[in-house]
Amino acid sequence: MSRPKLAGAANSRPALAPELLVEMHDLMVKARALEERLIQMYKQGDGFFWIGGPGEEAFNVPLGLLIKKGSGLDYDYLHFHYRNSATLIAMGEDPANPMRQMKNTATDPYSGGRNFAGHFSKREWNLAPVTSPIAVQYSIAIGTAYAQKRHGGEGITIVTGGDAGTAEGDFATCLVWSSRPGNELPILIIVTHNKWGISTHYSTQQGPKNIADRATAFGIKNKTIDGNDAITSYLEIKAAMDYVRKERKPFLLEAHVSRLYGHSSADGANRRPEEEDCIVRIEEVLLEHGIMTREQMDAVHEKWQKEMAELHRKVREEPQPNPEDVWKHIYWEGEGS
Amino acid sequence: MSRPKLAGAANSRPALAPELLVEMHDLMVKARALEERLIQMYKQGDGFFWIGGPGEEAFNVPLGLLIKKGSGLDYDYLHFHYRNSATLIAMGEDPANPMRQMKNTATDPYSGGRNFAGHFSKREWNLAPVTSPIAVQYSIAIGTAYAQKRHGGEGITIVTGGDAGTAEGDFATCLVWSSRPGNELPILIIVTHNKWGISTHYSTQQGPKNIADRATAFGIKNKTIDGNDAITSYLEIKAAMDYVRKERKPFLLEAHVSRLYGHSSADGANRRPEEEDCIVRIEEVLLEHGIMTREQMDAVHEKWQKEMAELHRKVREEPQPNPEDVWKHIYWEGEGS
Amino acid sequence: MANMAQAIRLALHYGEEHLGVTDIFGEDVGPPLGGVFTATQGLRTAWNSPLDERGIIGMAIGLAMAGQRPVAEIQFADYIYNTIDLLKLAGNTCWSSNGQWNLPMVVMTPVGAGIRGSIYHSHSFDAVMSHIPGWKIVMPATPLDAYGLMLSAIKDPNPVMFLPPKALMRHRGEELIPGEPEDPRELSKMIDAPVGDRSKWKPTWPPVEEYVVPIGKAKLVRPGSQLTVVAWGRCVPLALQAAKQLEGEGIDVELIDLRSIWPYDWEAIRASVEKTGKVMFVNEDTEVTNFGEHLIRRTIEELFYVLLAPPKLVAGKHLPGIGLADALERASVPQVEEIAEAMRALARTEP
Amino acid sequence: MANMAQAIRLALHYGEEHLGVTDIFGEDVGPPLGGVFTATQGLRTAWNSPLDERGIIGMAIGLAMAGQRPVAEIQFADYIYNTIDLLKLAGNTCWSSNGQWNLPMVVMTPVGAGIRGSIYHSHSFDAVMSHIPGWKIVMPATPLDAYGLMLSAIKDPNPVMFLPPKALMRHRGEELIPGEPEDPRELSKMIDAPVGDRSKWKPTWPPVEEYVVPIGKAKLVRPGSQLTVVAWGRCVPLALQAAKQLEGEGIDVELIDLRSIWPYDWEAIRASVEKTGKVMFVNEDTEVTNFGEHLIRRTIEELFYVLLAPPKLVAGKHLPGIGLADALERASVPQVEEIAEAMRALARTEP
Ligand SMILES: Cc1ncc(C[n+]2csc(CCOP(=O)(O)OP(=O)(O)O)c2C)c(N)n1
Ligand SMILES: Cc1ncc(C[n+]2csc(CCOP(=O)(O)OP(=O)(O)O)c2C)c(N)n1
Ligand SMILES: [Mg+2]
Ligand SMILES: [Mg+2]
Repeated sequence: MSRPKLAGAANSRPALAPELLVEMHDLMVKARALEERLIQMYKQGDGFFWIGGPGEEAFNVPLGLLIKKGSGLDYDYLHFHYRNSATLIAMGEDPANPMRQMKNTATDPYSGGRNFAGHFSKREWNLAPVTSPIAVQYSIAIGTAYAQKRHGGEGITIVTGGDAGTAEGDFATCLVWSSRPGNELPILIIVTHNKWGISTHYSTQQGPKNIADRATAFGIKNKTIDGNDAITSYLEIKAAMDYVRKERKPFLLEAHVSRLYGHSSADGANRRPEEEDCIVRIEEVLLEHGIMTREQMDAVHEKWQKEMAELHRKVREEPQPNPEDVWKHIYWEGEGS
Repeated sequence: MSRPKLAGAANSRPALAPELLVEMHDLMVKARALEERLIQMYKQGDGFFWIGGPGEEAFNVPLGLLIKKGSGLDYDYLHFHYRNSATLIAMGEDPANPMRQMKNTATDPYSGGRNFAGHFSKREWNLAPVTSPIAVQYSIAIGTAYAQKRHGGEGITIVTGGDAGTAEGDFATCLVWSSRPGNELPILIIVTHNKWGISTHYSTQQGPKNIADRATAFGIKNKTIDGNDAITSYLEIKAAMDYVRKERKPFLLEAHVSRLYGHSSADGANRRPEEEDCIVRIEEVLLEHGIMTREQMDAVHEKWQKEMAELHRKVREEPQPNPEDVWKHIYWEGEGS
Repeated sequence: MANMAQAIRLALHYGEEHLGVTDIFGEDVGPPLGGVFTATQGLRTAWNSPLDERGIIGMAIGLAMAGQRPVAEIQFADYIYNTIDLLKLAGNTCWSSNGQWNLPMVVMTPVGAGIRGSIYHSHSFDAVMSHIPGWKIVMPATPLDAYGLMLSAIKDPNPVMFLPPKALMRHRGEELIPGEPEDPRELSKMIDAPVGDRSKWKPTWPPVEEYVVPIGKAKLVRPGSQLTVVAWGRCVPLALQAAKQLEGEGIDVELIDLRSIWPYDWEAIRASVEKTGKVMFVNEDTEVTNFGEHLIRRTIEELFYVLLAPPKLVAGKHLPGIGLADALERASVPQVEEIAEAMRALARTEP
Repeated sequence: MANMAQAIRLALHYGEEHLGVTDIFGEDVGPPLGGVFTATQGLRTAWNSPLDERGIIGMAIGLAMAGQRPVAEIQFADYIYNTIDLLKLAGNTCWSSNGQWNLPMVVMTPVGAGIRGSIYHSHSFDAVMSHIPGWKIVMPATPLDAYGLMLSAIKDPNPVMFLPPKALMRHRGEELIPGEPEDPRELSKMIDAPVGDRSKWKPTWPPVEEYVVPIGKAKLVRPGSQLTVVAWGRCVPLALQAAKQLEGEGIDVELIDLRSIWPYDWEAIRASVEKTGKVMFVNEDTEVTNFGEHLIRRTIEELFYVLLAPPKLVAGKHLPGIGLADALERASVPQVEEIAEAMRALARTEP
């Protein structure tokens, strides 16, 4: 049995407290276990289609931890794309819910069995419905950000999307509207750059060396970071968020991440060995600094895999929607608005 | 009667030959006289709506002179907006034709009395139909440019549009598609920046100090120039065009220009004294360098005003379209394609 | 008597002051212009946007998500066609989220021909819009209806598309908006921005009152016994003129202004057709896959056996655009004569 | 026997080699994927574009202006809705320029439900498209028709919208494309890209021949005497199944596959309705302002007095989306049973 290395043995201490690293690791592994379970559900016929975020945990978990979670203008508004499961897990979401959506059960709290996996929506957390059309969230996010600009306080708007989608006009719309002179918006514009749009490599389609550079002409602060490094991610997201919260101005953060199981079930949802695994990366740090042992980490993996398998069994038994449900919620059925 | 000053009396010689300056002046005045006549036509009830380019002559005339005019891939493809009359005049267009469109006669060669003033189209000159929807020409121009990239030679694509319109996603589309790695397009992307979109000032809506800066992130060469200076315009258009023709790569040229008669007849089409007049500017140079006298220049104005009045009288008599003409040209009626 | 642009302005003012409207925005909507049709002059919450229709609709959706009540304008319906995906999204957000999110937003965009607007200031939008579920869609034909429908649109917790006909924007109504001064010159002095420098101008608002035209309720414009004509937007006054022409010929037309495209007042149509046995639908959108064709289908489905003649559609011709020249425009969208002729033919049809 | 994806691929190959096609492009259209439905694998002129539908349509228009012959793909029709303004522009360019410019371009975009595609992989597009003048619009229901219609689309000097039904992409036809090998396994070996590394793969093209399905010509799928059913796209095989079910009940259905939405084969519809006196239109687009309603209007206008029953529409429900769960999808778009039931009801109707 290996023992933790002495903390002093490492070159320099990690920039984040050990407890936080242990928590982040736990959430990253949990999120990964969820996604791997979702893929398994697909492969076992417990769902028609899988798309999700395995490979983005090092970025998406700290993002979730740093979000000001709640409802209304004082909290962060979230306009995510379909790879943000780890952010939800870090925010405390019950992993049974993504499974419900995967299996399109009537109990799916995001869409009632209507939408694809990864298409979250949670109004109590200001989480806008994830949309299938790529990049439209960039055009919509300016609206919540504008309301928050007027409202003041510390609530901000956070929007995420992929690299290929920045070719859509909506991404430019976001830059234009976020930087109107005198109306600069408190918006954190995120691009998770995994180098791919389905089968098409970024380098074959887009000229910008860094996508973040596109913000410069608009006077929008920006940075490109290694999103596979959980510590870097945490620190850079925090710095960017602090700026947006305090200055009430936009920031564009581009994070390089991995697409660990390909695009979606449409291209097989199999592990891609050529992609770097951010969990391996944080585990190296944890090991090197003697924060966790291999055994401890293995136990974390086991715990969550077991938990996910159990949840899967439970969700499998939940009811499917009824045909007449299609007529519900065409218009608002709630109180007031 | 004043005499030309001796050329030597000026501080330094203009960077363009006197003959060219005289020609440019002549064309600028001719284009201005055309636009002022079009406005008069509107005010006299010989047309329902006026929009056009008075105030952009110092930029648009040299543009017209430098275009490789003709039909097919070896010549320049032109995707203009509705303020490019001076470019057409410099290319040798008969000013009766814009008047025909103003009066929506059946003889209007651009649209057969169907479209607004300034909405030119001339296939023999590779001049694509000017569209009313702002900025869509930026999304279309990439197509002719791509064909020319493949074809080789010296033909390029030229697209123009206004400052406000750069907020549309189509402008970003143009930047993205013009700079695809390995597929950089031979396209001269022009923005004529008059600071206004109808009643809305640029400075209230857009962050970029120079619109041209937006090209930088894409690796697209770019420059912002004073488009009210005819000599600067000529030299900078030529430099940009030479680059695009030879290197087969994109260039974004932003030119500051004046909107001398407001946006359109919708806001009165009256002379705006606060806007600089580029003809006054070139005339100062011509005078200062003794290239033309005030009298000679006055004669030019008079000549073209008279000519335009005559053309107006002629066009006024031309027939209007017939009701059944609406059914023509829904589909291609020509030979082949 | 306010014209339609003024009526909309008054409704938006009422909305700002009493119904929680937070943002009235779009291209040239704020000062100094106050909208290309002056419909947003002097409003407290009006502001100018970048020239970007996708941003405008996206902003409206986002504002609505954040609990605001926006009224967004697309300057002309002709320029809304690059936002259809966002309109569809606004229409499916409540449904897709299984009822979690609602979007209390209004989009206003002037529609139709009749202003010598040529190809890109003449588009109708009711046909395409009616094919987008999740929205409510209204189209006033009088200033008072514009006022009352705008109030309903603002109050509705769902996205509402408000389609004022361009050609009617300057038409004066015959009814006073509650609270409006009797003399239109007085109204103009109070709320129309001056020509020239407006930087110091402020409107004086008349104390307009709540007046609601419920969404989904048609209006009987003219009762009649021989045939039913259902029109909307600019075609309402045209059909009314035609109906009046026909009076002298002994043809008695019942004219219904649909006012709401979706949901629409089927009961009003049904009751009238059951009485007359003959029906004609009139609108200026192009005629292929036209909303009037939906109404014909429904009529056929539910009223086939009371019909005394085949239902008729009078609509815009299936053409790529509306030409600028007078003859071209007149040949493209319904004119009084064409409507009157169709009424005559329908009246004459023997079962 | 090729499936529809293969048939399209063969047609595009024929187009590249014999009809001057210069560019086949769109998201993931080029190597390595060759299209999300494999319809563009191995083609010489296929290339990948940025993820930008507006750029794709703009590029196609520009290429066509420059004398090229592009076939542009929008990956799913669900994602074409931010380009409607550009589609309208493509449709009015010839008309607006008074006949100067023509745009020989094809846009291909897979439509419809039936692949468990949830809200954004289930959209139909024929209704909205049919409301855009200046285009021709085709929708194949079999691989051979896909082949023949694509050849027509490529040859046409005007913009043509090619709408293959997603759910039929992998369906094998019953007819051979001229020049296609008899054994589908042989065809697959020749033209289907291998799983795994494709960087060195090249297709071996069978010597397919010119075979044209004229735009505007419907197909009689099944002759019958009692009622006419006009369907298109995925509803053709569904209606055929339903018709076969009804054989045993003594109901004799004539089934017409419209194939071209615009221009459409009115003569075929007219002749059949004159024979049967009863007609039903079946398609999966949502039912309000649906192209089938246009056909009903025309039927009513021209054939009212030969009708023995009110014409019927069977179409998608007017819902904001198609839900992922089986029950939701089945409740939203026409299924065999619903079509059969509608046929029964129509057959039973007594005049
Ligand atoms: C508007 C639109 N076009 C096309 C698609 C099909 N599509 C789904 S994901 C995808 C690639 C997205 O790539 P990127 O933006 O880099 O995000 P990633 O999936 O890599 O996270 C495409 C083309 C879509 N969903 N929406
Ligand atoms: C898509 C679209 N939206 C709105 C309009 C209405 N409109 C016509 S011109 C104009 C302003 C254009 O400003 P800019 O791009 O700066 O060009 P300029 O007129 O100043 O040359 C607007 C908003 C339009 N024609 N097209
Ligand atoms: Mg990506
Ligand atoms: Mg401008």
